[in-house]
Amino acid sequence: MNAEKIRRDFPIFKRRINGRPLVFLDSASTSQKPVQVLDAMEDFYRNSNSNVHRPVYKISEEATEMYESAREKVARFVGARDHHVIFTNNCTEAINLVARGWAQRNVKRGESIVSSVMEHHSNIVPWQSLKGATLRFADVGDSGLLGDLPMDKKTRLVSLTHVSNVLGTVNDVKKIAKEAHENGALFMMDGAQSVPHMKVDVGKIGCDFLAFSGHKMLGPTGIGALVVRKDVADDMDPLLFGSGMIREVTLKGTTFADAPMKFETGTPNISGAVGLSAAIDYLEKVGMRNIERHGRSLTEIAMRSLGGMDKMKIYGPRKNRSDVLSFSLGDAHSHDVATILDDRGIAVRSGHHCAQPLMRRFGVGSMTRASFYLYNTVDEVRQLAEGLGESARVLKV
Amino acid sequence: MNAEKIRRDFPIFKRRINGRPLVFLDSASTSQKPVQVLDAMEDFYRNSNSNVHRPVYKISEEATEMYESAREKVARFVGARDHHVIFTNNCTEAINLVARGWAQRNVKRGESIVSSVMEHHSNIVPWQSLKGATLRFADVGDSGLLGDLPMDKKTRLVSLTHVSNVLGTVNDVKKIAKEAHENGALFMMDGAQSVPHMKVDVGKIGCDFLAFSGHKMLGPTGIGALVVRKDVADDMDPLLFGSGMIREVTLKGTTFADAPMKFETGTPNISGAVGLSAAIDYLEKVGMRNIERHGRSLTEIAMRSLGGMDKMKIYGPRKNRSDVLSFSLGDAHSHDVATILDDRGIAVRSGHHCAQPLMRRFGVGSMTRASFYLYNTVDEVRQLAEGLGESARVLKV
Amino acid sequence: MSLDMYAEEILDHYRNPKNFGKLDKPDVKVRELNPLCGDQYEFQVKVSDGKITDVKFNGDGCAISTASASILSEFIKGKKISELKKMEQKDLLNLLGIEVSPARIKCAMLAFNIVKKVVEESGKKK
Amino acid sequence: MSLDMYAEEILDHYRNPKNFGKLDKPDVKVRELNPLCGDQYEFQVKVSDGKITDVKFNGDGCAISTASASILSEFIKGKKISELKKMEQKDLLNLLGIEVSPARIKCAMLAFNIVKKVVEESGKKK
Ligand SMILES: Cc1ncc(COP(=O)(O)O)c(C=O)c1O
Ligand SMILES: Cc1ncc(COP(=O)(O)O)c(C=O)c1O
Repeated sequence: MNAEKIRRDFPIFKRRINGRPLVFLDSASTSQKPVQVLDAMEDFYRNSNSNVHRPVYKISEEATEMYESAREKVARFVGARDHHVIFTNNCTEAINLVARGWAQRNVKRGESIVSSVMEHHSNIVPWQSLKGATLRFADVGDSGLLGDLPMDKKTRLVSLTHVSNVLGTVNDVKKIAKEAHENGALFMMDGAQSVPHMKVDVGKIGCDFLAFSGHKMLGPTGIGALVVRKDVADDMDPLLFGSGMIREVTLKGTTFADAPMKFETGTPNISGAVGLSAAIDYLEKVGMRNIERHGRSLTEIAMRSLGGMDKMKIYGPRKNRSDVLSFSLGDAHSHDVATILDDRGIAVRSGHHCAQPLMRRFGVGSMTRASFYLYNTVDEVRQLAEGLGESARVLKV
Repeated sequence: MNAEKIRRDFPIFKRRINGRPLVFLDSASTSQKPVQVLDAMEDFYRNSNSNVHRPVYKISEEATEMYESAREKVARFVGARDHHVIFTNNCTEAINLVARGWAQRNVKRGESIVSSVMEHHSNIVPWQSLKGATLRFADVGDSGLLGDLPMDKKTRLVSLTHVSNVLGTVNDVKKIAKEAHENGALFMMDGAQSVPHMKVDVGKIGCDFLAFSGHKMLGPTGIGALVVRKDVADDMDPLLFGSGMIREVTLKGTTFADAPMKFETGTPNISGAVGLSAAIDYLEKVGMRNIERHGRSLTEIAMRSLGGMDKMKIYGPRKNRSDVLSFSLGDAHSHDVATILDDRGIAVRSGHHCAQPLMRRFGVGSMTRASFYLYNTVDEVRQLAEGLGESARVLKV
Repeated sequence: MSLDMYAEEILDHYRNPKNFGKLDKPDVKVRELNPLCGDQYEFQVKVSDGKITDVKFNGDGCAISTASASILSEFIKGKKISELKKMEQKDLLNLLGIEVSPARIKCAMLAFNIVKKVVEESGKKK
Repeated sequence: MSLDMYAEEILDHYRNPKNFGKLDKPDVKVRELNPLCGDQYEFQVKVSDGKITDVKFNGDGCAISTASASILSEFIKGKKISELKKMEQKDLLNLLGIEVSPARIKCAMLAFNIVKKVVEESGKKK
């Protein structure tokens, strides 16, 4: 894998910030897009743009075929055989569909849902919004590893992230799925940070639900997916109601279409699905194993070079971690560090990373985070370290 | 307004179907996109792509500015001053937000919601999904005009379409809003078919809620909006829960952000908003009055030329109608008519148009529908009439 | 060219469908709807000695779905259930004798799916 | 260049904020959070004769928001409430004496918004 060559497919890297090339270290928030993805969407709009699902004329036949084959591609990409793929707006909406569609109906008062302190808000707030169910949180150790799951026979659902968007922790989801199933609970996996960065196979892991977003995996904004076991989907209500998800509508009432249609309503984000499909092609051409290896290797280099800095605190496990790296530079505020890095064209994220419970767990208000992807280079890691040196000087850390 | 000149901005019109130019008469389903809209999205992805709302670095500043100025542009476009603009996936999701977020909380058992027989499924099924509220339907007359509203002091919400997507009927929404308010009810307007085709001003009409989709107004798929009166929004729950819509998250519970953020969660469709903003620029440059006049004039020409055909039945009002035209050609099935037209590159819609109650009202299973927009020409109307002549011959009508 | 779908024979079946109507006391009946377009048919059959001895269908749809229903009704009448169980999509397409465009394949398959269910139900009737 | 925001004076206020802490029995206190970043401050003041006679603030945030809070606390101390009511965003930006980048304007404005509320509440205390 050659990151220098890959970069050439990403037009944004021609961009200059304050006269310097953009060093984009915020892919965990959203990834950049290769020209192949942009071209696929252009092509759709220039040649086949039309609505789907009720096609009679040629271009709507094409649009339907493009939309449905994107669905099949997503299914293959995550190893979904006994699972439906439901397109959503993003990962967050996918989790809401599980909360509102499945949990509301299947988790009774006194029964519990297990989540954790390392979750993204999108995997916490939907469960809090449910009436009846008790919400339990697994803790996180000082080293960033997931603690024991507070599970018992009344647990109906375990909803955990595969990879922490802050700590880079890679949870042992196969073991968790097994444990959940042994307790009679289902396992919902937040794949927002894993699906873009490593090979994820819902069959092998044993996910009953998998949620993720296209925009973090080279795809466009506005498209995500919920992958759900087919027999579980039979036991699920729709989250949204309207056209497309119906079988027959009368003034008295409505019968619903079969899954996955039942769970998608209104005109879908067709170009979004087309773009996501092209993104998967791109990822598969590079190879998920290569992408994972590259990300881990950059992270190791970054840990070594940042780890040597004065007053630098790095969060998360030392080993077996994904390609996000959060840290604090002395008592400097993450916003100030990020602003000084931005001056050199280095884009990192600052703030609470939509993980306030985790911030509280580590006794901080915010962290600075660098995250890597297939287009990042060792030289960019070096620039990050240099920029942090300057941040320390400017902020008198 | 010069449709021939406008067409040149729409790359899809270079497309050939069976060796003939595409005659696209299905804009009521989804519109084609001008190069200006495609370029705006490209530009976003090539230069500023990043996540919004928590910006510290340069390109995320730009992305946030683009996303939020799209929101302001939508607000201006529909005359929203005392209203918030909430971005959604499409019109259907916007209506669901009203159902789940406002009506679920404010319409008590025994109180009613008034809709009509001419509504799109997306303005029927969300209300059916509510528990408690009674749903009442205004009828539609033989001429396609809306009947009396079954309203009383227990009516809390009147939810009607501005323009019928089948009959082209333009409802007197200003009067309806007034009537609703006099009864102490709110007025929700489905603007899916009006906002793209005429000047809509929520202030002047007196809408409490307005829902519409970007993809029907030259914008991309995956973006729509709910426009909601600010004080009404104070009385509304979110539809979806997660990141972005929060103020503070703890393991015990969550406080929400202010509107409109409270009603949008997860990473939004940023490029979708950017595309919609460019679409509004395009529409405003051509001028909404011109677009409306052009559509009405093509519709009149079509009514005259189709009206003269043997065994042709045209649905909807004779006068004061928008630019959709539904009809039956003898006992021929709409799919067969559409297929024969498609053979000549003419794209029309067939089927129930997501309006099964209306089909039943007119005693048919389906209709054929031609719909016009700013890029359609008189010559295309002529081709439609010719194609229908051939359909009659082939199908032995 | 999609126009080729409207062959003389297809239109004949459409204008004058075979076995259209209802049976007196059917042993099996199956009704199905294509939710995308609202087309729907009901098939009714009589079963005896492992055979479909009589068949009628009713309902409403386009030329392609009607012709498909009509042709299938002719095809299954008098046939052994065990034989009909082996029927595949491509057999129907052969029977139709036209090239069905991808947009219309669902129309053609509506009656096929109904007949498959009819056969299955009939099998249970002994 | 955003680096220019980190002027000597700003960093001094950040490292050694003025009026940091709590008052014994404040007449008014207002706490605000920037939900986008989690930064938050509480301002406490004593009011008498239509004047802010004492002020302390506490909380946590970045250099820009801390400096802004510190500078504002100095500015309002001893001032007439009627005068403070006229204070606008641009007055704060003048006080800060730096060019705040659009990305960080919310940081600067957190304390400003709190102080606006403090002034309003104090007005009611007369
Ligand atoms: C009147 C009306 N309402 C609602 C909708 C639903 O729009 P969308 O599919 O974009 O959600 C449509 C689209 O066909 C419509 O015509
Ligand atoms: C672990 C995790 N879950 C969920 C999400 C939410 O994704 P989206 O904003 O695309 O809905 C994110 C995105 O930051 C994430 O990192």
